Amino acid sequence: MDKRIFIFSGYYGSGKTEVATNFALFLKKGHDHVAIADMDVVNPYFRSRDKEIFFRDRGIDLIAPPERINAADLPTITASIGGMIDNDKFKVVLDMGGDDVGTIPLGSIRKRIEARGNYEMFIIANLNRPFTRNTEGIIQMADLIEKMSEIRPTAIISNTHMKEFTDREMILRGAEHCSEAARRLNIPLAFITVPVFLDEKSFRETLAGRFEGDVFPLELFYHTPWEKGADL
Amino acid sequence: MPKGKVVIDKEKCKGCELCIAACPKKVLGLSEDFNTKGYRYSTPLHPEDCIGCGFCAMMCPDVAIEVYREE
Amino acid sequence: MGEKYLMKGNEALGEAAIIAGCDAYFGYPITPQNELTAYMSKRMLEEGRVFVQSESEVAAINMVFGAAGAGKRAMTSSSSPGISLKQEGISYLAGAQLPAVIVNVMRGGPGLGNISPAQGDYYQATRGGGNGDYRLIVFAPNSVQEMADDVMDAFYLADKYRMPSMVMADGMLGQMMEPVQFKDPKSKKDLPAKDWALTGAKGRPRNIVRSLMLGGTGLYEHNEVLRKVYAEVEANEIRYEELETADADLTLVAYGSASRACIGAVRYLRAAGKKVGLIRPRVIWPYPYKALEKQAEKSKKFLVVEMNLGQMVDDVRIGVAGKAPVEFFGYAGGWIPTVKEVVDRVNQML
Amino acid sequence: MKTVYKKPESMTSATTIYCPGCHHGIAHRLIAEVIDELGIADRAIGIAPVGCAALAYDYFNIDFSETPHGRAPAVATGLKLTQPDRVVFTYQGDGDLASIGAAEILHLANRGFNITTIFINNAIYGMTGGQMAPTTLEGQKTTTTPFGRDLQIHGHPMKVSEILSQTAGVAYIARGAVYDPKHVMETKKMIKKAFQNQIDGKGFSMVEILSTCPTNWGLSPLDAVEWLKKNMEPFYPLGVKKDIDQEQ
Repeated sequence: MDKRIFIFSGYYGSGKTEVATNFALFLKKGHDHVAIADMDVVNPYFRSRDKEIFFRDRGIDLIAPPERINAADLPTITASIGGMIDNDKFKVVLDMGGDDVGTIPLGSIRKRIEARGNYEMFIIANLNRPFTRNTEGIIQMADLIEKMSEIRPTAIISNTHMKEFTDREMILRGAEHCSEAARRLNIPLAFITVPVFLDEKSFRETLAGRFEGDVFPLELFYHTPWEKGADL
Repeated sequence: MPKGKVVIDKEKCKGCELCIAACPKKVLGLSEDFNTKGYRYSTPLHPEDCIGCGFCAMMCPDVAIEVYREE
Repeated sequence: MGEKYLMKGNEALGEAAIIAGCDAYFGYPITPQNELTAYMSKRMLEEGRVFVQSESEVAAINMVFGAAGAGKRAMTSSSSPGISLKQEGISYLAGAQLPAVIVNVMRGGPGLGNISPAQGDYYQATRGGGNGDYRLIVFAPNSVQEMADDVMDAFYLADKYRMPSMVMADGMLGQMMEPVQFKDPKSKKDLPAKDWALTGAKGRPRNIVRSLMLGGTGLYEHNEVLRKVYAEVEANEIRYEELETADADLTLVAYGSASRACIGAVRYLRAAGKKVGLIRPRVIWPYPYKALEKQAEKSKKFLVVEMNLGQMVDDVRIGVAGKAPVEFFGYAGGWIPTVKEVVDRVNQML
Repeated sequence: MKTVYKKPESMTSATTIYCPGCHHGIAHRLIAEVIDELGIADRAIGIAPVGCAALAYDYFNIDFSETPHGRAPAVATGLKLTQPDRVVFTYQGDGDLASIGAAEILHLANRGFNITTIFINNAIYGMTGGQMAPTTLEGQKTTTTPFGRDLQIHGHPMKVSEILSQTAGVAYIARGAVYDPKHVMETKKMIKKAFQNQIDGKGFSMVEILSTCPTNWGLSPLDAVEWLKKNMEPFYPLGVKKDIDQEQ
């Protein structure tokens, strides 16, 4: 991961925030300065900006509007994002909103990103979502996102899951379609995410050699309040 | 001059006089008696002068007037 | 049953409406239900059906009035402040006996409030937020699956009784993702023909859609018709679920998101050997008063959990009718109970 | 003898509730005549909201809908979009269309949906007892402008047809009057075009009709006509305000 700016985009509800959060933690293992920017102006709940303390505790800079306005209907992005993009000390994770329209806010910083050059533009896909049920759906979404954001996707992440009902067969099917979409888009399949409860180590062996992407263990951080309360 | 005929449904008439004003031949006027609603209604006072132009019916807000004309 | 999808509650509401044969959707943006309008903007056009982003909530509900008057299945959705604006139209729909579906993905209030989930619109939904004597059939789902199922039933029952129905969810249900499978739509075969619809008077006497009933006893008689319809709905459409109620010393009562924590609490407390159960109204008008009355004969205490300052608790008290104490636990404006909070509160009472 | 004039088929034989000399009756009749002449009675749907014409459904032999005050354009949208081959029209007064329903009519016009509106402008609220309307003239006394409409206090009379003519979706807007046979005939032509446009799929069409309200103006029907000619007509000039057929 020698790149410096990582953009997570994809179909609405594909799991961008969960993957971006895990990826920021992964980057933190090898780098002192990691920032995650909440660029989601579409989604009102389950956003990285709601996790201020979580990121602070883990030494990750959260770039998001002040928490005070989180419960207002003011989904904005903050000016400091531009500075982070220019600051070579930082690895920056950009957590975008869903769909092509969710990448509109990229427009305001696109030139700065391209000027730095060293970025990844991930397309996240979950085959269980209604509009990305197959290879064609993923390719269509990638095309729409490229048109809207004017940034060419550089890799695909397979994030096929059904929350706690995820099984291995599901993940394999997702990897197959993402792999085929990546081949046809002529970009690599970067990762196949596997929730940690599925014992990713043994699963990694199953997947080894079958796909070009690495297995990326995914810890789940975004819960409903009643799920959170289960650990009493 | 063609000869016309005006038939006024006196029970529908509200006596607004718009038809009277519209008549180019001064055929119409208000009746001396009242309809069951208590209005003095429009009636042809000089039916022989009617030319069947239809202006009265055109101005009637209550569709109380029918107009006929000799072929 | 088709295949399984992972969907947001708001999206599931939309897809279920499409499967149910929703002919026309009219909406105006408001968080946290925007995904539903966005979903419909794409899917309704794909299906060749009617979608309009209206100029206001007021216009949206009246566009529904028009489409429903044409005998079509019509729907609008909003969140609390927007639902307030729709009350005029809802009252007219009820008065004119037009079937339609209204979705409320509730947020915090009063006023502009905030975008946090809440259940502050219970009174408004179940007592009639507009003028006059009328009722809505109000569904209270607690999962993405139930949101989908309820929309389909809401269309069906609206047509069956010629009255508007409502699906009342909250922001958390609208925004969260869960697996969902869509049912096949119910056949319209047993539904009454919409021979009252405004389709042009070709080959029949003219139809009039109205709630204005002038002259003599017109309005009185019309309201007696409504009374009969509502009595029928109360006799046939009460829906609730019971969990571990048979020997419960303490009975929880909750609906929607608040009931999710209560389900967790019942399981936890039962594992600890405590006799706690839950009654969960699935439809909040008509209300399961009799179920509560029956439960009050065996349960010593009731605890109502709501994401408001205490609204459904009034209905529970009506049902329990003084046979057992009824306590309330709830906050408004950004609070969803956790399992632990409910367990702690129950333990205080036991 | 040849029939020159009799009741149009699309009208019922009910006696209207309107006051003597009220122009509503003439406007109703012209609409019914146009519906008959275009042969659309079996697919026409009328919409009348709150106002004196709330009972319009009693006078037309066609399907009709009531609506909340001001919302007829929204109800028309629902009826028309779900049944594009029906002919849908709204019948609205000045309080209804220009005040409480200003947003709805502006957006209907601007969307250009294929719907026809007949707008009755009599410069006053008739049904509720003669209050100021958006179209009440400067100096005009009403029950809520007892000293006459003062522009400083009450704002300006609204020229709805001119305002809506500026919106892109409009196919046709004209202002007519029905105070004498000549204007009745002209206005009927306008109404016919507004309906024909819908049949031809040309877009939103509206006819504003300057009308009297003898009761609330406190004038005899004939004096009311004179008042309209002297006061309303100069401020609200008659004629076609927009016609896409003329522009092409």
